[in-house]
Amino acid sequence: MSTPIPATLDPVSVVTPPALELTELRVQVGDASIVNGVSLSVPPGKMLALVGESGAGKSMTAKAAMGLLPRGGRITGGSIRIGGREVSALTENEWRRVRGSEIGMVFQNPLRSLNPTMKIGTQLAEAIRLHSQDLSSAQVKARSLELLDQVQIPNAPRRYEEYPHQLSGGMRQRIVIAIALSCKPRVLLADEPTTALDVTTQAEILRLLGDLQHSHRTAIVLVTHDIRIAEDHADRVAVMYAGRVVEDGPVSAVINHPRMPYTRALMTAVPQPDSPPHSMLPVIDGRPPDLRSLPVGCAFAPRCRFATDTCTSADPELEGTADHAFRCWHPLTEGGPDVHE
Amino acid sequence: MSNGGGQVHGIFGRLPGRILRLVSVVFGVCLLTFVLINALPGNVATAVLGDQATPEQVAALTAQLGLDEPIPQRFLNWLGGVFQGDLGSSLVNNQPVWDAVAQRIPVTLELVALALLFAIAAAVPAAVLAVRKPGGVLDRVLGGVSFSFLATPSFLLGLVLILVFAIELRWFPVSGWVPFAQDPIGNLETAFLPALTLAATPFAYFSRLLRADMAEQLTREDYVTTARAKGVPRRAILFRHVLRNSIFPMMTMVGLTTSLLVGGSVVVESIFGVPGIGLLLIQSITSRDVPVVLGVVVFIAAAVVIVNLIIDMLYGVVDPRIRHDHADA
Amino acid sequence: MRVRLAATMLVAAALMLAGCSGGSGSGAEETPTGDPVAGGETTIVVSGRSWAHLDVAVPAVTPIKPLLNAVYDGLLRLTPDGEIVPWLAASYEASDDRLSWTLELQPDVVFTDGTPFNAEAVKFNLERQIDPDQRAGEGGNLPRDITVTAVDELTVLIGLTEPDESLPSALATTAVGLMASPTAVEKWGGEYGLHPVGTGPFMLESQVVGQEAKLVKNPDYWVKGLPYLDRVTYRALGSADSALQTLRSGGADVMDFVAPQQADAAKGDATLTLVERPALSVNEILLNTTKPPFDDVRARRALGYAIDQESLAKSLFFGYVNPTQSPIGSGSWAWSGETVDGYPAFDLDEAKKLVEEIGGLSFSVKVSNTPDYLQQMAAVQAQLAKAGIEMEIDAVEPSQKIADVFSRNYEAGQFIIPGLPDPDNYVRPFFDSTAGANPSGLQDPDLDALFAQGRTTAGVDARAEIYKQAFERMAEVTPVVYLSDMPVMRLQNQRIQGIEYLTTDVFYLENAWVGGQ
Amino acid sequence: MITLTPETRSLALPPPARRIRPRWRIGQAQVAAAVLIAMAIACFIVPLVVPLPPPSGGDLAEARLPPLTPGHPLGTDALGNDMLSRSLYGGRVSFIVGVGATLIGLVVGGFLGMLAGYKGGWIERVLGWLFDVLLAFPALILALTIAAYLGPSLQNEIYAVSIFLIPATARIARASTMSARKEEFIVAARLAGVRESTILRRHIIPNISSPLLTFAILQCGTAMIIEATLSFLGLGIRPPAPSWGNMMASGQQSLADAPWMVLVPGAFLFITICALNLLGESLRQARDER
Repeated sequence: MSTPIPATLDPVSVVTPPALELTELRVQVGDASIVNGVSLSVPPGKMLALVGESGAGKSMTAKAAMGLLPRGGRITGGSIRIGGREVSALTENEWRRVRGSEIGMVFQNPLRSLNPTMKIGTQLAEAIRLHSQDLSSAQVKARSLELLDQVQIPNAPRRYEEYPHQLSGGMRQRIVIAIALSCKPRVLLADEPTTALDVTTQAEILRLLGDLQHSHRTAIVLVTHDIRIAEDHADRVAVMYAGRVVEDGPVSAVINHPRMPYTRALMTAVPQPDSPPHSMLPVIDGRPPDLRSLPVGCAFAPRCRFATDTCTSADPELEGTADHAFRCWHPLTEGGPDVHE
Repeated sequence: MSNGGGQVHGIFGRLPGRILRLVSVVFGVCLLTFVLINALPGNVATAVLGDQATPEQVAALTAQLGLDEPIPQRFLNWLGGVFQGDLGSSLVNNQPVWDAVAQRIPVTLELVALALLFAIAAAVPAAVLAVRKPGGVLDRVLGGVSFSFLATPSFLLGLVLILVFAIELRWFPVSGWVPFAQDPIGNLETAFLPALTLAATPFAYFSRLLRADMAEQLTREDYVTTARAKGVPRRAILFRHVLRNSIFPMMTMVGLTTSLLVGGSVVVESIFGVPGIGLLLIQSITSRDVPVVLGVVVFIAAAVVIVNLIIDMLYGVVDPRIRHDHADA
Repeated sequence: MRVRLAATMLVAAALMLAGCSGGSGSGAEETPTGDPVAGGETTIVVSGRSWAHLDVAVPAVTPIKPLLNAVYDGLLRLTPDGEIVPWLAASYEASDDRLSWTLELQPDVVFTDGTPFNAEAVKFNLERQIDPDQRAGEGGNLPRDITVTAVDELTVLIGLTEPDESLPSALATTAVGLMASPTAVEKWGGEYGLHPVGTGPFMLESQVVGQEAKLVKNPDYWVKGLPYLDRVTYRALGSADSALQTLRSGGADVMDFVAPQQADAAKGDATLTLVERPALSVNEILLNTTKPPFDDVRARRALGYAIDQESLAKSLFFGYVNPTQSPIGSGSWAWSGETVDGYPAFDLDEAKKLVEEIGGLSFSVKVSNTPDYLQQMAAVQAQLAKAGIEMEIDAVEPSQKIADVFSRNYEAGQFIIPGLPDPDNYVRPFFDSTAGANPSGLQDPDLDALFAQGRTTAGVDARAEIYKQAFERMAEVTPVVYLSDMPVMRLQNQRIQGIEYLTTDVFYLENAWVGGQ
Repeated sequence: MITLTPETRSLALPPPARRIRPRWRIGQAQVAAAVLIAMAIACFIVPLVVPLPPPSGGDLAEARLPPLTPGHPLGTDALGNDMLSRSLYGGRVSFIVGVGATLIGLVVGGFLGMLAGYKGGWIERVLGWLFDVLLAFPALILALTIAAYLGPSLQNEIYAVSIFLIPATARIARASTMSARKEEFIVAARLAGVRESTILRRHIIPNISSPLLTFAILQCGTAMIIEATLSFLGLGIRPPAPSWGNMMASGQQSLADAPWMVLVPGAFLFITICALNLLGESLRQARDER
């Protein structure tokens, strides 16, 4: 069992507990262990990017943090603390009071995240009224319009009366964000919020998330498979592979000095603006492991260039400094070969 | 009755097209009925004259009723009459078809409406309970009940209901009908058991459909996850979010079952002695009363087609996506 | 004047007689407890039969007589004991040569639409019955060539070309005797059947034709103080079981035309009383003597020998019916006893012998397509099979059966003819080659003579003797074989009393009243 | 190769719950099929093998015996006929009418629907109109009118009942043909100039056959119910020939005092139709999940 990472000595975090803290979280769905001991910590007002291929368990981690596990899914270990309060064992009723007020979530497909037969205003008002019964309907409407402005929706009063199909994808994602932030949650989980959007809208939404992060001091966990998004927007990055965090550290450290070969591979697999035209896109061969039968040792070993016997025999521990940890027997050395030959 | 799909424009834009369709379908029904009745064996005159009929009398009546003219000719005469609102009168007692039918259609329509109401009122909670735990006990029970309703002929169900509710428990009268205008409570008492018998099959269809549709939404639709992420309680999700979207498949099903119910009411009316259109049809068929058979069938077909037309229109009103089609989405 | 006074007394006496003693019939079900109470309403249910209109002079496949007799009054009337008494006609007398009948009418009687009831009205009605265009349903019960003259306001003279002793019975028990309002008939014309107007104790308030008729009290009924009831509802149902359950559940007070099956089902129920009357009509198979196989008398007699009426009565009809060898039931004065010489009663060996003699017998029988009749024919089919006779069941609509049989397009047809006390009404037209439709096609001069004699001879006993010989002649010639007699049975609860049930399918409601509970 | 195409989580992981359910459903289908086959064998083969009293022509003395009386396991009806043998022989009629009417519905309805779906244009409009007319005409009344006039033979009854099934089947056929028509391989075949009839035969029919088949199985039950209802209204097969429908119709007169006369045929009908519906439903759901 690896030792939990002590929180970084950021003066703010010493006084207030991290907005979201997962320690050795384990989640199983049926007989597949999707999340195998994930430890993360996100202080208020900071953004953590959770990066990895699909099937790495990053989305399941987010869902676990929201208590929205699919049927047959259950937390089999570790703890989830939101604002210092343990939530992994809450009953459905207790979860209902936490969801929306303590923690909010934004989803990938804005076209389907809003109820097509309900007005935008009604869906927004519902979120507000849920967690603050004392407001009069006028106050709720005012609060809704205020939220719409915060997510930079032009002409909010008209949009309030319209239906989802009358808005563009980007606009709808802003509504979902407004809903998620309606009760000033401590944490906002964004599960690939921009994957279904075109590039320009993608940039707007991410910038919006950044603004809200600072204006509301909300902690944001940005789940994505595109490491470049993490580089541009996140404060810290955690790379997940086969249900485990294999590298975790501040953006600059992880992006510029990756220690885990998989992180490097992730970055090179993304087309660089300055790479020569028609150049072959480097590829990590092989496929993510079957989560029902994880291999012994480092899960990335079968696809890793530097894999040795130790990699396939023993499970690498999280090591490195408190600030920049990684899980690899042969970490990349400073100034090592950047690109695999 | 093709559904409201296809190229979408304002709900009233499609009305003329739909009305034309309505008229053509009702015309088709008249043609089919007329051919069906007249081309088949069985002589109206002998049936009407009964045991004292002498051959000359039969011939005289046949001529008087114009039964010896070729079928197309008679159909045109009849159709001519229809346009002037004269459906002809019964051969047996000269009652204008219009009066006979007008007196009974409201009864059958009330019965069908009540049956639909009962079916929907029972199917919604049943489906909601079943879908809370797919594959659970309640889900199987609902499946079992629906299958057993589909497997029981309505006349058997009716007779059993009489035995239980009218004889043992004495809650309801066995037969008879009190017009609503005269005594609403009495009317509901006499209409309860027949409507319940009639509601069995539609209940089975509705609950199966609703359960499947809601289950699919719960697993596949993202707005359900959004609602859960908002902290909306499970019951509210089912009623406020999911049920709202199940209205459309339900409306189509209601359209389909209306014609089934009007047919089914024939049996229920005969058991419970409800003076509806179904029984008039059986009596007029057995006594070969051609004008009445035609009148009844045209009314029923028109009613069924109109119901489906209304449902088509309702699509536009209920479904915002159609109502606000000009959006820039 | 004197005659009229006597007549009114006679009518009152008949009423008292009917009201109190309630006629014969088993059980003490009708001795009324306490005095009649005015007011209240009743519901009567029937199953398997319905009405298309309430016009007395238009053919009707299965007329519902109680409904007609509630709206209309007859010139004469039958009492539960089978006696013909004056009614609207205060007195009736035949001339010495029996060729003319004088009717003195009740004074101050008005139709419910205000038209006065007088000789003119009687003339209008009787002539309407025999009018060929009218095609009256039961018009055949009046001689075609009768003449009707209104002597004065309240006296009618009926002229005949030959004596017809069955005239009083026709006027008392068939639709020809019921009086409809001339003004209403002229006003409604073809639709009169939907707006019946008579002088009867009740008026038609509203109806759903063939399903439910709502009758309301005739406030100025000519018999003062009657009827007691305010409203009567008559309802026709599609299922015999739901009719019985309606009665059991208190939804109705009387169930009309009760089949043996329902009578047996209800026998355990103490609250219900079965009203039984000696039978008039007979459940029979009519044979077409003009075509093979039944042009051969041996084939017809083989059928008689093969039918075991005893076991049919016991197990199919639960013992509520009796075997019979004559075309009319024991309720009629013309009934000549349980056995009739010459009738081929059940004798399986005799049947087999005859079938061998004629080299096998197979035929088809036309039956109404209702479950009860089909069941009876299936039972007969099984019995005939034991004697080597093959019967195929051809089930058709009732109206189609009548049309086929009366146009002799049949081999055998099952019938239950509406029973009337006088054989001249419904037996003669079926077998007398000189009169009526004669569907059996029988050409038997001796029988025709006997029927003619029966009609023209005065005096009940004399006529009874003639009909005894006629039935014996029919037994020999066997144009028809019998399954059993068919009494009309009704079920009623204790709530209603004072209904006059007749041996025919009629009951009078003006004396009926509903007790306290 | 990193799969970069955006996949929502719920599809990425095959949730185990979904994998278990189909097995349970397929079990259901096998049970239903077994019950149906057993019923068919009982009705068609057992009466030939096992010496049973004749279905009609019973002895009146033995009328109305309750079930479990010696010699008559299911009792006797009002005419003394053995209920068990009548139910088995009656079952034949219900099966024949059910399957016969459904087959006609399948063939005629299926063909017309396919034609309408494939051809489109005015043919689709005309056929569409015809389907609407038949659907607007309450089926029971249509069947009633035909049975009343054509008379009560088994064959007429099949026609009367099939009229009901044709429009419903045609609609399903049209819908599945239209969706099949859009498939690339059909467009490709048309472009390659393959004759229309071969396209229909080789591509369209196999494609629409499975939805039609499952629908037909569900319709089979409905056809049997209509046969029973026609008999109740006096227009079905004539006694003494037995059918579940006319047995119930004649039995219903004494539901109160001799209930087995209705409930025995009712039970046979109930079991058969439940099995049919179960089979149809499981096949449909198994197909949906594929």
